[in-house]
Amino acid sequence: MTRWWSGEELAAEAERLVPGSVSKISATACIFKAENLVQVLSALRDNPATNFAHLSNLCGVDQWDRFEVVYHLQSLEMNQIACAKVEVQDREEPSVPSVVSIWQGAWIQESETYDLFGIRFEGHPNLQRILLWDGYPGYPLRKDFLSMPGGLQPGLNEFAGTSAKPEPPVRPVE
Amino acid sequence: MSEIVQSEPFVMNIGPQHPSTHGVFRVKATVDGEQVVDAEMVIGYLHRSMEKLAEERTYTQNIPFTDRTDYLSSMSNNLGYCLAVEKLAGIDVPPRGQAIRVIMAELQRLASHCMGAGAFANDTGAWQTPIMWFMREREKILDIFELTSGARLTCNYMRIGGVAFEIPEDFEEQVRALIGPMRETIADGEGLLSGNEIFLVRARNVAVIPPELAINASLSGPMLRGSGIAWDIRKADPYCGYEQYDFEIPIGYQGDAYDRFIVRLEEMRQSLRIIEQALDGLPGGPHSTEVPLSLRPPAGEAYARIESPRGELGYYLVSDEGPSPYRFHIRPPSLINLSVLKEMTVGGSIADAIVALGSIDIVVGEIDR
Amino acid sequence: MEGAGVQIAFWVLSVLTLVAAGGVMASRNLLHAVLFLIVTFIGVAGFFVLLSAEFIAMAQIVIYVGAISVLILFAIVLTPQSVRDNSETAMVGPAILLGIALSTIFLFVIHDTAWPTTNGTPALSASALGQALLSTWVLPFEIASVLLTAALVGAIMLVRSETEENEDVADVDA
Amino acid sequence: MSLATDHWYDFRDLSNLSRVILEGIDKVAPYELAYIVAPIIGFVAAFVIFVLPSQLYVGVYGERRIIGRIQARRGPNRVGPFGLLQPVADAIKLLQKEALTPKVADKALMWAAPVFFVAPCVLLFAVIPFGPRMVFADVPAGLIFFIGVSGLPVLAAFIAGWSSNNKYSLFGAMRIVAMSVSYEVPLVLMLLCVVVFTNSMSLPAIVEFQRETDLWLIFMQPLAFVVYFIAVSAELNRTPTDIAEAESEIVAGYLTEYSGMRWGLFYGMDIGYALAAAAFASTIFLGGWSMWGLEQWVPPWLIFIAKTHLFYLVFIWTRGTLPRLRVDQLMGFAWKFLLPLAVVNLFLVSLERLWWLEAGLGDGMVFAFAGINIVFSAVAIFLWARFLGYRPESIPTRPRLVQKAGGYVPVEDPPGGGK
Repeated sequence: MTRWWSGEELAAEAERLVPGSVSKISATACIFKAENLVQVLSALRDNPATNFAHLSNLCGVDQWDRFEVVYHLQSLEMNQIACAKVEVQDREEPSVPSVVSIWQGAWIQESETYDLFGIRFEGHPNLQRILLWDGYPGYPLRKDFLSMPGGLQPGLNEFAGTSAKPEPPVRPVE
Repeated sequence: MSEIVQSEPFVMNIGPQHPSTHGVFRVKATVDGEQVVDAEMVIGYLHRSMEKLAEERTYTQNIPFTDRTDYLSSMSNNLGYCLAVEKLAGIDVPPRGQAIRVIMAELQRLASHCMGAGAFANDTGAWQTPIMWFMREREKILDIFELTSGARLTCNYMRIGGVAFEIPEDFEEQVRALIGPMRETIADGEGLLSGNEIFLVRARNVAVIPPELAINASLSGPMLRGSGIAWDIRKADPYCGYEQYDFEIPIGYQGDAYDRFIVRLEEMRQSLRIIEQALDGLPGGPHSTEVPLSLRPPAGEAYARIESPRGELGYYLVSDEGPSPYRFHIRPPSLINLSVLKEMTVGGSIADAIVALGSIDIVVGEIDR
Repeated sequence: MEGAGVQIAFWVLSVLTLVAAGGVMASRNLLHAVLFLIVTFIGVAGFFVLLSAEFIAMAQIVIYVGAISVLILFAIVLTPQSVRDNSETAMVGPAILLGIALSTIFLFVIHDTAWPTTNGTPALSASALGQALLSTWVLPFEIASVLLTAALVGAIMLVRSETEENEDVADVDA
Repeated sequence: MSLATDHWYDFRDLSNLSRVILEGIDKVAPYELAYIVAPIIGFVAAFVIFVLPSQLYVGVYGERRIIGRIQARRGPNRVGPFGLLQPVADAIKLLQKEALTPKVADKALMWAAPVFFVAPCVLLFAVIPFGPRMVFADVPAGLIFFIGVSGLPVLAAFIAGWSSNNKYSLFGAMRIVAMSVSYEVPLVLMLLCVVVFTNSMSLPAIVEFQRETDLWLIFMQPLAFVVYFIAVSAELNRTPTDIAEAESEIVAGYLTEYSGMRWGLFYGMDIGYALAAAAFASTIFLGGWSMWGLEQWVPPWLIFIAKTHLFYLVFIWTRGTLPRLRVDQLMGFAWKFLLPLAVVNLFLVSLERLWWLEAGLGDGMVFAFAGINIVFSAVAIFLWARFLGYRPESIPTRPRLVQKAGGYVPVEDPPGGGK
């Protein structure tokens, strides 16, 4: 069975390798500081105890006040997986160091995250929109991409038909 | 003297409409004569923004979307998504549901590999014959899917907590009737291609991926196993009770297109073994747990992955206790396997590039989502 | 050969050959010129047939249409676009002079040659030709072979790339 | 072969019938009318005995049916009984379709290319002996004629590819020219072996040689037959070597921009050239119209057409079975494999012929030569392939199997050492 690392375990290992790299710890993930992200991730890859040579997954999450970039690191030899995160507060020009230098497999996922979230990955060799065309207005996976009239946001807050209030009319977005 | 006779590199578009791109996928290949000197992929022709759409629908409503990502293996996609939601909400699946899921996922792997191996043979120029043989078997599998779920391609069969319906009465009989002919067809395809001198020179030592690169580039599935890396999530991180079944991981020798092809064929044999074992030990009981229709998983995140026919298919879900996922991310194996496209194609000829692309076994619906 | 059919064939072939030959000179597109040249070759082969020299006619088609024109096509396709087409050139004056001189010589030769006519069909069979080549004309035949071999080797030397040469040097050293 | 009668109802030689018709016309009408009637007779005869059964029913319908059979599907079976009217339906469909010309194409050349492609195909059949006296033009050097004329469609295909102004088409055009240049060499050398052995360049004489010795040249020159088959399928773009039209790589090669009946002409004439090559092969290697005395009882032209169709079936079979070679591998195969074998074979054949002539041996000697040549061909092919590094047994056809997931599993026994 794969060993799923908890946030604390990963944080402890990362602190041992690169002191001062951890910013926050959650139950499932360890949140690193952006400034030494590349350093700690490459240390985690090369360290024989962690050996996270395979970047399983990379994606972004829009948490309204911040963007998270989620990395699922995997070791094929040790059969273990851990979740690392990095947070960006800046919504105008979000920027995260790129990990393409550590894992080549990151470039396509970073491009996709840039395309859909607008997070710039510093050091990415060829950062451009891959799914949408150049000049597409906005970044679709941001939560404020389709702000509806009346300040409503996309996503269900309640199940259809259970609301006491009448549903607001949906008009095309300007 | 070579500067007297020289050729100018020019850009050749392979795709979006091309017989060998398996969908609307485009490779901008810079070629010098017949040699590819640069290759760049252009994707997004089939982008439907599923990750955004999923944020506005309930967890159950999202299952049909997953059908339409990798339309050649909808059962696997259903399964991956349902596993992620179950992990997020802490739902257990009864043993019968798990066994049915395993049978369905393995049948889907067979169907998908039939298409993948056949299309690869087509790309090497074995004009239609292997793919037709494999398609004949695939049709039988799709018939079983139709019998069970009512649909052939977009099955929408898995549900959170189990499967949608009980399997029909003659299901087991039909699946058992399929196994023998399928074995024969695999052996036929192997006899037609694996020892064929032309096929060998076309596929061997073409698009070689060394194991270091395969791991570093996050490859998965037959791409990873072809390079000689023993990695199969069904073994490494068993889900749906895969640990009960006896099967082996096929791995290649040097990571070329030929290795990926023979790995796919062997995987089909192993899938047949799993199906036989699952049918033999099909437990009774309910096929799924009762899950409230208005499912509101606790806040948190979950990443679940399965071994889909194309590799590691992951679903990353974030919940904010709402009725719909706060974030819905698919880790598409086809897209990430494409990250070595340049390494595979540059330096070879156009014909090799086609073989390389065919050996990835891409599905554009999954790449673009 | 006598008869109206032969007369008609002669005039048709003449018009075809001459028009095509004019096309070779007049066409701006070099590829069109080559295609006109092929038509000219075929017309000449037709003349050989009219002269009851079927073997020569077939040799004409095999060698000129099948081999030489393909060679010219290769040469054109492998030439960079800029110098390919039959554009204006500063050599128009000398070319006209040369043309006039050549036509003068041809007209002179045609005028001065006594054209003997014969009624019997000439015995120009393939076996007679072979006998002649390998007995009377054996020395020119062999010299031509050596010349062609030299040309072949020279052509191979011309198109070798530098990497191939380096490989060969390495082979010799090893 | 001496035919028993010259009566018009002796269908063993159809020239009797046409001669009787022409003589009848001569009696009642002016002499010049024969010039008009003769081509009509020839056209009808060619259509009924060759074009209809071969071009339409073996080439279009049969190929699709047989390939369908190979591919576990039905093939055309809707139009008419057993789908027999499918070629007609195809032709009607193609005639209705618009023949598109791209804006940037060289319009004149694009229009002319199908015409150039069709004409030589008709010429090719002029020298093929369908029966003892059934040959349109008995040219003394019919073999050279065939080689020369069969080189012309390559130019037409080049024109088609170039004038389309499409990169795929240009690739197809360059590939077909390069391939034709490469494969003409072993092809001609091997036919030279045949010429040396039979001491003739006339196709009826070669058939006569095989009839007299009661042994087909496929047994006397097996290597020549194999090389001829490979080379001609390369020149004709049949599947193991169809790199000029490689559907999965360059879409349709030089035909990418063609549509409608212009494409139909190329398609039909592709079949026509394959049939011509099959007819030529049955003439040269399979004994032509002779069949060990059977030609006295069965019309020889039927024997000949049956052999042609049989040879064409091999084309269909390979098309339904084999993958396609890469262009550089194909060229390398011609120059490295076929050419040395051809030269060695030519040397051997010349020695045999010289010995035969000098020692004044009888016709029975051909059986000894056949034995020698069959053994030589097998040994030469095997040894030369081994010398060039052909080691099929060293290549694993099954992957390794492991029980436990983990990292990289090194290969203990490196397979093959590469090829």
